[in-house]
Amino acid sequence: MSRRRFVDGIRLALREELESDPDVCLYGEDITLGGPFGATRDLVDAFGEDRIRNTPISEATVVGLAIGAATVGARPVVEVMFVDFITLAMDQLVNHGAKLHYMSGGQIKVPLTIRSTFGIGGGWGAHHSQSLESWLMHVPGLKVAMPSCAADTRGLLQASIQDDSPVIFLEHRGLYFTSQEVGDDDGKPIPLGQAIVRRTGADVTVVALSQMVNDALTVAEKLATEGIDVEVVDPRTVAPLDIETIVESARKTGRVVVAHEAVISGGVGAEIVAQIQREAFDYLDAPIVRVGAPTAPVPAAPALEDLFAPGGDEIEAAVRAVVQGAV
Amino acid sequence: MSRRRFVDGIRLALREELESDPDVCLYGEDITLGGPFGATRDLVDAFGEDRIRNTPISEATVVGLAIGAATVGARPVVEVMFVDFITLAMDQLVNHGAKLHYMSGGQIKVPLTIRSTFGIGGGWGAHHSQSLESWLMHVPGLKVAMPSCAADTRGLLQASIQDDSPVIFLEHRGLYFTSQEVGDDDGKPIPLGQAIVRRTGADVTVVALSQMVNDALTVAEKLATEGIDVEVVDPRTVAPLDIETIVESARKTGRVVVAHEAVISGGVGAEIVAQIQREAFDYLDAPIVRVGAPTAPVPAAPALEDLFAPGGDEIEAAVRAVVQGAV
Amino acid sequence: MSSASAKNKAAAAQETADADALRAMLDTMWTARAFEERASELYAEGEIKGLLHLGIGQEGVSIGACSVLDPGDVVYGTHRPHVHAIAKGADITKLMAELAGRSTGYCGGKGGSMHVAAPEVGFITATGIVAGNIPLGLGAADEFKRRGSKKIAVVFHGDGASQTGSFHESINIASLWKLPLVMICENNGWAEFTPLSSHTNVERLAVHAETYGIPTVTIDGNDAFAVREAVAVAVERARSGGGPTFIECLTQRLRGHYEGDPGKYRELSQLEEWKKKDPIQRFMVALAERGVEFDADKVEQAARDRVEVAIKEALAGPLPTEADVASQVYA
Amino acid sequence: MSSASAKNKAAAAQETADADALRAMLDTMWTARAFEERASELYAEGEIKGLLHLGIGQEGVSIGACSVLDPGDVVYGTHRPHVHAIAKGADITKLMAELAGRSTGYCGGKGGSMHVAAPEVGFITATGIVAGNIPLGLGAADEFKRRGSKKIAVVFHGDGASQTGSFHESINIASLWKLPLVMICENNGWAEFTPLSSHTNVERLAVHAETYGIPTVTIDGNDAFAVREAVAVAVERARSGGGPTFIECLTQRLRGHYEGDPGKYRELSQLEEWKKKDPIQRFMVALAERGVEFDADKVEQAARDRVEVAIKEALAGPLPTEADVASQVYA
Ligand SMILES: Cc1ncc(C[n+]2csc(CCOP(=O)(O)OP(=O)(O)O)c2C)c(N)n1
Ligand SMILES: Cc1ncc(C[n+]2csc(CCOP(=O)(O)OP(=O)(O)O)c2C)c(N)n1
Ligand SMILES: [Mg+2]
Ligand SMILES: [Mg+2]
Repeated sequence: MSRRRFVDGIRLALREELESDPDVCLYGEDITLGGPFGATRDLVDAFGEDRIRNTPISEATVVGLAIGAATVGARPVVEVMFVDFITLAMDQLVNHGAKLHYMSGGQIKVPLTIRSTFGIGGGWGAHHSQSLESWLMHVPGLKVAMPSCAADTRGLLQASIQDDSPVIFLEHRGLYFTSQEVGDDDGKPIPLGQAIVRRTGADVTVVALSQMVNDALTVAEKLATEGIDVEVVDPRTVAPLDIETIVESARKTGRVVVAHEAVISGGVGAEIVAQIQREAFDYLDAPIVRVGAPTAPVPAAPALEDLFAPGGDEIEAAVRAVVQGAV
Repeated sequence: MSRRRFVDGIRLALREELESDPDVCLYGEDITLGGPFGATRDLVDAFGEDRIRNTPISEATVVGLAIGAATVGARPVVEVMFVDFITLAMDQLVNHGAKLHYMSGGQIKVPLTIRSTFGIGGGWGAHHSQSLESWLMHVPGLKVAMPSCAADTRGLLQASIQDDSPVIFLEHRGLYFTSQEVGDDDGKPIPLGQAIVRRTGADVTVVALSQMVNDALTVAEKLATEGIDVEVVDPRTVAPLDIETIVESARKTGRVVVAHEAVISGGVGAEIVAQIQREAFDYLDAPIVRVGAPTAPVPAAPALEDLFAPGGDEIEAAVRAVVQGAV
Repeated sequence: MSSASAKNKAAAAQETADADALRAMLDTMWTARAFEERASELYAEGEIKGLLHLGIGQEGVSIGACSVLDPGDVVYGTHRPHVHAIAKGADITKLMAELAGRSTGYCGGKGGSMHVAAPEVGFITATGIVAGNIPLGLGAADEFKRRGSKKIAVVFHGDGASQTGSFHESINIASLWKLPLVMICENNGWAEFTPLSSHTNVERLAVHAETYGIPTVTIDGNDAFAVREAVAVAVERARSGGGPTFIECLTQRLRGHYEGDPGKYRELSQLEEWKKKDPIQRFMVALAERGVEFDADKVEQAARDRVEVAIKEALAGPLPTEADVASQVYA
Repeated sequence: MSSASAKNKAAAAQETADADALRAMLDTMWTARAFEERASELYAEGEIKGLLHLGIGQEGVSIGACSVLDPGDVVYGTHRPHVHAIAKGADITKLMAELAGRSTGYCGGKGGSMHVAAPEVGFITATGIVAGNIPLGLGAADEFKRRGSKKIAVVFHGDGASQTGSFHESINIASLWKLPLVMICENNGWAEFTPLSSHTNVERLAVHAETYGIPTVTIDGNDAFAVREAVAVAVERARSGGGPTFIECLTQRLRGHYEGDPGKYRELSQLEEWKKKDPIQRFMVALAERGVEFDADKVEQAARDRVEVAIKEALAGPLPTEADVASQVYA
């Protein structure tokens, strides 16, 4: 067992895929200089400017041209610096990237990966802190990965790039320079659509996305000392969503909390709740509780941001409420 | 009681607001010629080209400039021809329109209305048939109206234009040239955030959006002959969502179906289910069932489109399943 | 054999080849015309549904352009894509079947008119989003360049598309990366019901290319010869690493924006004027002037016959079924 | 009094007014400089958090420009907005309080540096989205025109913004509708860590305005006089119904892209060169040449003192609380 930084998982996977598949190429702003967080550092030296393409500030067209390149055989990886900027490229992503395979009756493939950072932290304000995975989950044809640790950035990114469908790969800014343990199966692509039970527990299930997985694990350890046995499920990808693993856990514990950093209203949590209540109706001992951001843009002031951001405290409170039936 | 066409409700409201408030102005493609569906017909004659502005095909900038006009006192109404094209304007809408009031600490107001058609029908294919209300509901700061009848197009559109926050007003293409009854309170703005019970019933609640309300009412009449008493709730706006009215109905009937035309996964239905199961957990006799589109782009071929589009048949099947406990 | 007579023979062979190519263009023009005229009728009869944008009157542009493309080159079309697809060699039976929503259509009926795709002949896709195809073609060109391939990419777009952000972002990148892209503007003077002058103060759209130092010409798009020649230069430039070209083709659509458009915004009195400029008629005159032999009636009739056969086969095709509704969502 | 002496008097009064205006500009330049230098320190100390983009070295552009605006005119700034806001008259205490996340900040701490708004002085908003403010200013100009108001709108944007679709869509519409808009490009040659030449083949960004027949000049943006004069012409044009102007100001940022940027991509050896072109120093030389009297040390010190007072008051302000988190979402 060794430890690795989240960002290094990304760099590793990019390098590996660039090495093993000549069709892989990268597009993004400042990526020949490593991008703002260093995820693409040094790649241009090894693979050249034709494959590591610095682009102008033209997100809509850059996503579109990556799709176009994909339609003639490329396997492009686009870095959209912040997922907040993906709003500029939604037409290309949704109307072409996601739909071309279906609209063409299977004639065209779009093996595109879009990497983008997201998440709250550092007081960066409402244009650099959003979580938009629920939009993407609602778009048929897209896959959406949300790694929670360094091993997964590597394995899920490998799988995303190798996948023949467009995948949006969402990297939480707050995880970038944290380190996690890397297991023995490190280096193998992790299939998209397979949740993982990060901690088994008998009393209550916490389904958590990305950074919230780590918060959930911390809460679980704490509550274990009080005799509350928390199971933590990490879906890893929200599209496809491995609902079987989630429902299995819900049936076992009968109590569920769903946690993500996105705004609660219309978030991925709603979809997970809707599916659980349908598939595990008779097993539930309490209403499912969601943890997420309030219905507001992300404030810039650190004092507000702290209050705004959902995290361990909110998960803990929700778990207690669900366990005590005090929902 | 008289009848009115859906589109005429829109025209009436636009005319009334243009007449009563000199700050109101319209932007859109071809709108001086009435737009593709005639909603703005003749308005330029009455109000001139400064207030009824034909725009180039520049959706991102047109939404942005309407927001800018709003920041200095205008009350603009933008027609985005199909909601599929709002994908081009998501940055301006989400990052500026929805957030400026909050980000400025309340200094700036954005009394913007965006009208856009949506929905399946006629074999128009995957770029002219989407439903994207769940994206919009997930954006703090936006209101989202989905009228189901001519009286509501008038009253909700009046309220939308008068509202000091940005409102997205979603008009189902399939309703445009249908007529509905208009009641005695016609002509008054309908407050945003007030659901309406379209039909009272004791056995099962159908929460339906836009065109699906009419499908639900038809199903209700049919099932009444079999002794199944269906209550139909029309939220009218999905943000704000009048969850009280919905939960009250759910508590009464104990059985709920939620129906919309959007893709089920990540749709507004998920949010409604998540809230109901939380607020009416002990009252539910069966899992809540969602009716919506499958996870696929909208196909063009009429044969496929018919199979794809959710409607009365799907609602009926869901109601029967919920009532019989055969979910 | 003397070298002079060998040269003569080669020249004669070339002339025959050219004449064949030109006759093939005429065939294609009539095929497209007959196809769309019949599509219009089938639409009126309810055999075809959806939004149908016809290119009747604009055939000179894409058929002229595609006549100098290789099979491996790729084309990205617009919401008015039938002529583009036929120009690139699409099978008219599969195309008609697609319009008619049959499972035997190019896309199994999933795409319909506006999203038809025939990648097997290099017509990668059409789009319902104005200018949406421009970045796509740009990306294909970038991929060809990266691979060191000799293939090139062509995008067609309307005058209305030239006020979109994507157009401008794309043309900048095409110039910056010197991509093998040919941008062909079908400037028919209208975007839906609004004339170009109400959408921009720019009179010659070619100006946008000049900004970036991209070679550009504005030509008569109803003169298929002129288009063919201008595009040949552009294709040669692109193939040899000389980068993009922008070609503005002035043309007219002889039909409404879409089938069913009452067309009240245009002076229909001018319709007769426009018809005089019909690209097919003009191409036949030009062929005759160049001594290329053909039998006008036969060519037209043969095209109409081909289209009838295609329609018959297309409409006999099966409808897609439940199993198709949610298939092919993921690759 | 003879009419000649009246004229002399008027001229003298005008000269005094001008001198006062120029001295005010110098005050503002020093205020902005002192404000940002201290903001940088406070950032290093952790008193300010977030993403901080400083305009040090670029003061000549927006302070020159805003010196000829009326209070009722409006400005839309970029992600590098402090100088823009101060130029338009923003209160530096409220501005500093906003950067420091205090509830006494302009936005109660909700906006922070990148989304600061001071509409009370006509600085409507900044934005974290490159080019996002351009359509906003365009819309304000349209609203002013519709109302028959004499107000005008100004947008600042960087060279990097000129490769965005919004820039091009906006400039087309500004020209088409002849709007009272002044677009001022702060061309500092860099977008983050990438030079302009890697983002476009266009050398003079003013070319984009020429395409649309929009009056345009490229000027030395570090010469606040030149900016003031060019913008005065543009403002007069806009106010009198003459439509938009595009002004390309060549400038340099003397700091990293953001605070914390190691800046390895630039030749730091040139920093001394750039500093010689410091707009404040140059403005003082120019003032002296024109015989405008001022005490350089005093002016600078007064500005630094003002900033210290502002900081003290700003940091003494209360932090926002739970009640603020989800308030002001809807208007
Ligand atoms: C992004 C977008 N906005 C609006 C439309 C509606 N629309 C369809 S065709 C068209 C006009 C296009 O004009 P032009 O590009 O000149 O092509 P033409 O129809 O003349 O061939 C418009 C506005 C669309 N399809 N996509
Ligand atoms: C739409 C968008 N894409 C990318 C970014 C990240 N970003 C922030 S500033 C910047 C460079 C902007 O360059 P320029 O417009 O020249 O302004 P400058 O920073 O030089 O003042 C970039 C790419 C962003 N904020 N918004
Ligand atoms: Mg046109
Ligand atoms: Mg710059």
